[in-house]
Amino acid sequence: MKMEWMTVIENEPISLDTFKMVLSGDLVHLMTQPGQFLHVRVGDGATNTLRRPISIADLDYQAQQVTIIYKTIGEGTHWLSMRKPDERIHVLGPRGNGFTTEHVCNQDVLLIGGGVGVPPLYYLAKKLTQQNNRVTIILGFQTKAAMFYVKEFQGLGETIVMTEDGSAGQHGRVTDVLPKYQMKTDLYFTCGPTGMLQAVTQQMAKTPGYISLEERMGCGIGACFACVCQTTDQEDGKGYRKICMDGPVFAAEEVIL
Amino acid sequence: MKMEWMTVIENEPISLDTFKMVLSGDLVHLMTQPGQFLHVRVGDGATNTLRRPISIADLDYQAQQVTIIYKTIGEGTHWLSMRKPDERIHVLGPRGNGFTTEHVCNQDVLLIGGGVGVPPLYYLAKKLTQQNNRVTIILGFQTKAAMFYVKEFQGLGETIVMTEDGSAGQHGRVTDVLPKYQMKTDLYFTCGPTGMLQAVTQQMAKTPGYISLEERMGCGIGACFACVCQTTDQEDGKGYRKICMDGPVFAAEEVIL
Amino acid sequence: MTDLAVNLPGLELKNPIMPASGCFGFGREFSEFYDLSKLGAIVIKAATKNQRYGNETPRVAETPSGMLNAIGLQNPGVKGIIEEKLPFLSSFHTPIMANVAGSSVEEYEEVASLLSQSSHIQALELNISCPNVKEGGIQFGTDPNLAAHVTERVKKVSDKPVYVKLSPNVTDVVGMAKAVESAGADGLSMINTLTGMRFNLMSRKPILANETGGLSGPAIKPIALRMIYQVKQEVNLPIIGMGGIRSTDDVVEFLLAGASAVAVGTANFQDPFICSNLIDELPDMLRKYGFQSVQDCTGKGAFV
Amino acid sequence: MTDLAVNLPGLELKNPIMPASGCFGFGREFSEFYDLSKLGAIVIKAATKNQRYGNETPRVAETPSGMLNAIGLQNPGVKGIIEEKLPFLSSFHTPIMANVAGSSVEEYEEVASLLSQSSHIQALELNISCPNVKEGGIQFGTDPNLAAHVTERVKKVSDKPVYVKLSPNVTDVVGMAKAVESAGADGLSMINTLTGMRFNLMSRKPILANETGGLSGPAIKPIALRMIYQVKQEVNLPIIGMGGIRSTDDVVEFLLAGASAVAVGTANFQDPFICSNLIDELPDMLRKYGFQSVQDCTGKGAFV
Ligand SMILES: Cc1cc2nc3c(=O)[nH]c(=O)nc-3n(C[C@H](O)[C@H](O)[C@H](O)COP(=O)(O)OP(=O)(O)OC[C@H]3O[C@@H](n4cnc5c(N)ncnc54)[C@H](O)[C@@H]3O)c2cc1C
Ligand SMILES: Cc1cc2nc3c(=O)[nH]c(=O)nc-3n(C[C@H](O)[C@H](O)[C@H](O)COP(=O)(O)OP(=O)(O)OC[C@H]3O[C@@H](n4cnc5c(N)ncnc54)[C@H](O)[C@@H]3O)c2cc1C
Ligand SMILES: Cc1cc2nc3c(=O)[nH]c(=O)nc-3n(C[C@H](O)[C@H](O)[C@H](O)COP(=O)(O)O)c2cc1C
Ligand SMILES: Cc1cc2nc3c(=O)[nH]c(=O)nc-3n(C[C@H](O)[C@H](O)[C@H](O)COP(=O)(O)O)c2cc1C
Ligand code: FES
Ligand code: FES
Repeated sequence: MKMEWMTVIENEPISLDTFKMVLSGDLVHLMTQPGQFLHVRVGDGATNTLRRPISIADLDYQAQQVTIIYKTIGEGTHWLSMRKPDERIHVLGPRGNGFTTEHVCNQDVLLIGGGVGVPPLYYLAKKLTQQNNRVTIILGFQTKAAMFYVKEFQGLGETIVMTEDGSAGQHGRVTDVLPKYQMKTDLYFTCGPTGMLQAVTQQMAKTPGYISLEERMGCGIGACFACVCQTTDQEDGKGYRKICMDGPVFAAEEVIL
Repeated sequence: MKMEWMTVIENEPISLDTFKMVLSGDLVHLMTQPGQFLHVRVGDGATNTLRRPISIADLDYQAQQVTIIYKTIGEGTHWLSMRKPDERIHVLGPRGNGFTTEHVCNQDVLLIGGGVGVPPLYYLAKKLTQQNNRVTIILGFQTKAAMFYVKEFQGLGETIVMTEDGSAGQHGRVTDVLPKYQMKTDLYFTCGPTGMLQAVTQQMAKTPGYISLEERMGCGIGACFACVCQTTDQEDGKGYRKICMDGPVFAAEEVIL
Repeated sequence: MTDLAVNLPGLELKNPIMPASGCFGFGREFSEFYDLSKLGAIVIKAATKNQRYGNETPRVAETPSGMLNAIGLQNPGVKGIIEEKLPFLSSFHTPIMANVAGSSVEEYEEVASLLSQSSHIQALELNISCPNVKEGGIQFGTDPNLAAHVTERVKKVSDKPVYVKLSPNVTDVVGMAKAVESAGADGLSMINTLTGMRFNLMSRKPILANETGGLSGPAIKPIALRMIYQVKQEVNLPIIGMGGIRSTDDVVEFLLAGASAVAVGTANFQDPFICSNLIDELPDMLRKYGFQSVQDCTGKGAFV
Repeated sequence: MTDLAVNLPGLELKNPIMPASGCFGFGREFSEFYDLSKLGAIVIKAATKNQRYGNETPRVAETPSGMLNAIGLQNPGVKGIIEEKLPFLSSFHTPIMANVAGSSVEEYEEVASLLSQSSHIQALELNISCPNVKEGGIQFGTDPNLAAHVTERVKKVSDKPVYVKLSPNVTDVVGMAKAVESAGADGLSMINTLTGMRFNLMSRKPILANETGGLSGPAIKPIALRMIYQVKQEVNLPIIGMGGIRSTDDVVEFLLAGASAVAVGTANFQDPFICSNLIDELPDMLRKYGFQSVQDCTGKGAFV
């Protein structure tokens, strides 16, 4: 089973233009890694030709539920925001390779998220704390109204909030506080806009880390070559990676941003 | 006010692929003539470019309700059939000129309907009986399973049912029994497939009558010239009529079928 | 204040929104919905020399996010239009552009000349691209030499600005635009419909009596945007953009691609108020995307 | 029993459904969804002489009932395909058609010659119509002489049947079809994508890094049907039809228009099982419309 009509359990706004949706279905048992995404069909099947990739934000195996958090930016996410409990949504997934956490124990781990890059870090933080890591979380938002899940993250580790307009937390960007944490970090994970990822990977160049990329997708399963990025290694046989299949999570030094 | 989001009160199958939908809204007060139609928007607004014309089958001014009866033949009517009570549907209308009944009193009137041409005759029959006409109704259906509203019509006048496969009523077409009623008819009204209309108007050539036409429509308001038909009168200034605006009801001898 | 005004040859538009030819009749039906004085301009249905009945029905069919039409230029003839249709329309305070069609160069000339003499008309739109008329219309629209020729001849007999309406059914739309530019066109209208077809599965016949028809609506929007963008880079004429517009986002997208104003066709059928609504909503939308005026937005989507 | 089999040059199809080139990769990803042996045939992604990275991202954008793509022929090169991709695919019991691309006649020849020597390949599809490659691809597809020339040269070096994939971005598709017919083509694939464009309103830039891209999906279906219908009347070659197919009704419509078999592209992205489902549903649908076999249905939509 690779896809399913999942049932909407909950779909509520949690901050400015941001919704939390809980879905239930058998597919949940296949969802193993934080950082994997669901390829969600939107619209009535006719108008919208392409599915929308949305990250897994949280999982509850017992209840067979998966949580996604999405920002309404266009037609597809707007359509998602209109769904009501008990409606069903067609989900293909889980897709991609997420954050590998198996061998990460007893370490100082830094999570850096920006905007809609924040959701996948939540389930990641949960997993990491379960494995006895000390997790520090830096979250960047545009403004106070756009903040979400801060309390949830605070329950898992030290959480620093940055807002671009200074309306909450500290004034500035995630990279402004990175120097403070850089030295006491064994490993970092980051997800957010490309500009942020570039800045973060540069500043954290000496620390092993993993980044999660976004790109416009066609198939979401590795067949159409819509979502490629180039490898840093010039000698790499293929020279590229497919974000939907090889990623969306890559080692920080593996691909060119 | 020319259009409105009307509320679905009821939407139930009443026979093979045939649904009855009751809509409520202020627009009902503008609906005056049997034979007028509603130009109904289908789909989520994006996929389906064109509205669907559906005749008024019954009206209840007190409850502000209009009834339509439609057959699910394609995308649009299928979409209609999936609507649930309390959902809202965007309706433009009433459009067109329907059956004029003002001056029809104390006459022997024959109504001849075929398939989805039957619905507009119901409200017409009601009006005519209110005005003390003696109404006889001939209804043609494909087969027994496709029959609807026979009982309702029987409450209004003698009702003859014809089925093409003989599974109910008499075996044959509406035109098979016309000769029997032809002579004692002052006026007839008919609605149904073009082939039926041609046969009926030929057989009833000596009796004044009105026919309701169907054609694929664009605008439904007289602007796009999608729905024209030619006049029989070669001398007619324009030489054509727009079914959506001048019709859908015409005097039997006015237009070429 | 967001400035919606656009000045085009012959057309002083208070806003960039006008109904597209053939989708608004001669205005009367829509005047029952809103005050037509609100419109940037009105483009009326194609005029031919003589009255035409057009094609047999069915004349329209729905397609995914679009529709096909094969009306076949039904119209009362140029004299009928001038006498019966223009007086009513001229009671509104909005410029009128007349759409000129024909089967021969002579017919185009004659129709254009009569229309340009009418004081009610501010500009002509030369419809060399109607795919639904067999006798020749289509050739003018797909051959740059013929297109230039008919443009030149019409320009000679008309003292009103002439916009040439381009067909998308061509290999090289830029070549067509250049040809009519050098022939003296004052502006371009882009795009007309793409030739398409649907079949009725039950009857096993083409749905349209005319077999093929013109595809319009949102489905063709990306093609219209591409053509406008390409032409804007190489041709120095104002472009009235059209093809699937149904929202203010669409309007802005056409402006970015290079349109100076836009026309709305098919969307009038789903929502008769569409043009009026777009005019109301446009100022906010322009502001949202950081534009002070419509003119400010035109062509801003080009890489520099 | 409804007979789904179709015999085309080089391709013995057990049913008329195959994935379209570029929308199915080299099959591996879809083999995780269903058994590829079920397919009428498999058309693999375009091969060029050398490995290509293709265009910058973003490479896709959504449009009303369609999408734009500008992948830019990313592929491991013809040798890479033959060595790494074909062995896996040949484990399925279904014919394979290879899509041949290039920037010069010589490249087409070389790629075609290598592919035609592979025992895993049953036919070639000559992609003279990719709109996303700048160096020349597009010209072959829009100029009948060039198209005939490259077809002739490829036919000489290939002992497998050659299907020529036509571009819809032309004034006269029938002329193109006739040109490649007389150059010896064994069949036609129709249609490739239409060139289109979208803009990002916030960034005021084309969404695609390549600016323009190829429009596919239901939006283009009426154009594909029209072109297939027109070509079928005048050219005596089997046509593999494509353009927006996503239901068995669509399949029947393409057959009526004149296609002998069909390819499904974009619809695979929304539903990876689409080809498999269409194959399951087709017999009932053909019966519903009164056909005994696929062959019985081909071209039946023509007025006689
Ligand atoms: C691996 C991955 C995980 C993601 N996880 C999340 C998440 O958890 N929460 C969240 O809010 N967003 C997430 N995104 C971004 C999300 O996919 C887009 O915001 C969404 O597709 C926009 O769709 P739309 O129809 O609302 O916007 P439109 O702009 O109308 O979409 C048009 C097309 O562009 C694509 N598109 C537009 N923006 C993006 C984008 N930023 N990334 C990829 N495709 C885009 C859409 O998929 C669609 O095909 C993720 C993206 C990727 C690639
Ligand atoms: C004045 C008028 C009154 C009508 N009243 C009724 C009624 O009361 N009950 C009823 O069941 N049907 C009625 N019809 C027919 C009804 O409009 C069509 O069955 C309906 O539009 C089919 O839409 P669809 O999307 O299901 O079919 P599709 O075939 O998917 O529709 C595709 C397009 O074709 C048009 N179309 C298809 N068949 C017809 C048709 N027979 N007439 C007009 N347009 C068509 C549709 O409007 C649409 O634009 C009426 C038609 C007209 C013109
Ligand atoms: C029913 C209909 C009739 C049309 N008639 C004409 C016409 O007479 N002259 C003309 O130049 N264009 C005509 N067109 C083309 C439109 O003006 C417009 O160029 C095209 O439909 C694309 O815009 P849209 O997608 O907004 O409809 C017609 C289009 C439709 C749908
Ligand atoms: C992402 C994508 C990649 C494509 N790549 C190729 C290609 O490599 N070679 C080719 O001949 N056609 C290519 N095509 C065109 C398709 O094979 C097909 O002709 C077209 O998309 C129309 O069919 P559809 O609407 O079902 O997608 C591609 C289409 C898409 C959407
Ligand atoms: S989206 Fe198709 S390969 Fe990644
Ligand atoms: S449907 Fe447009 S004129 Fe009748």
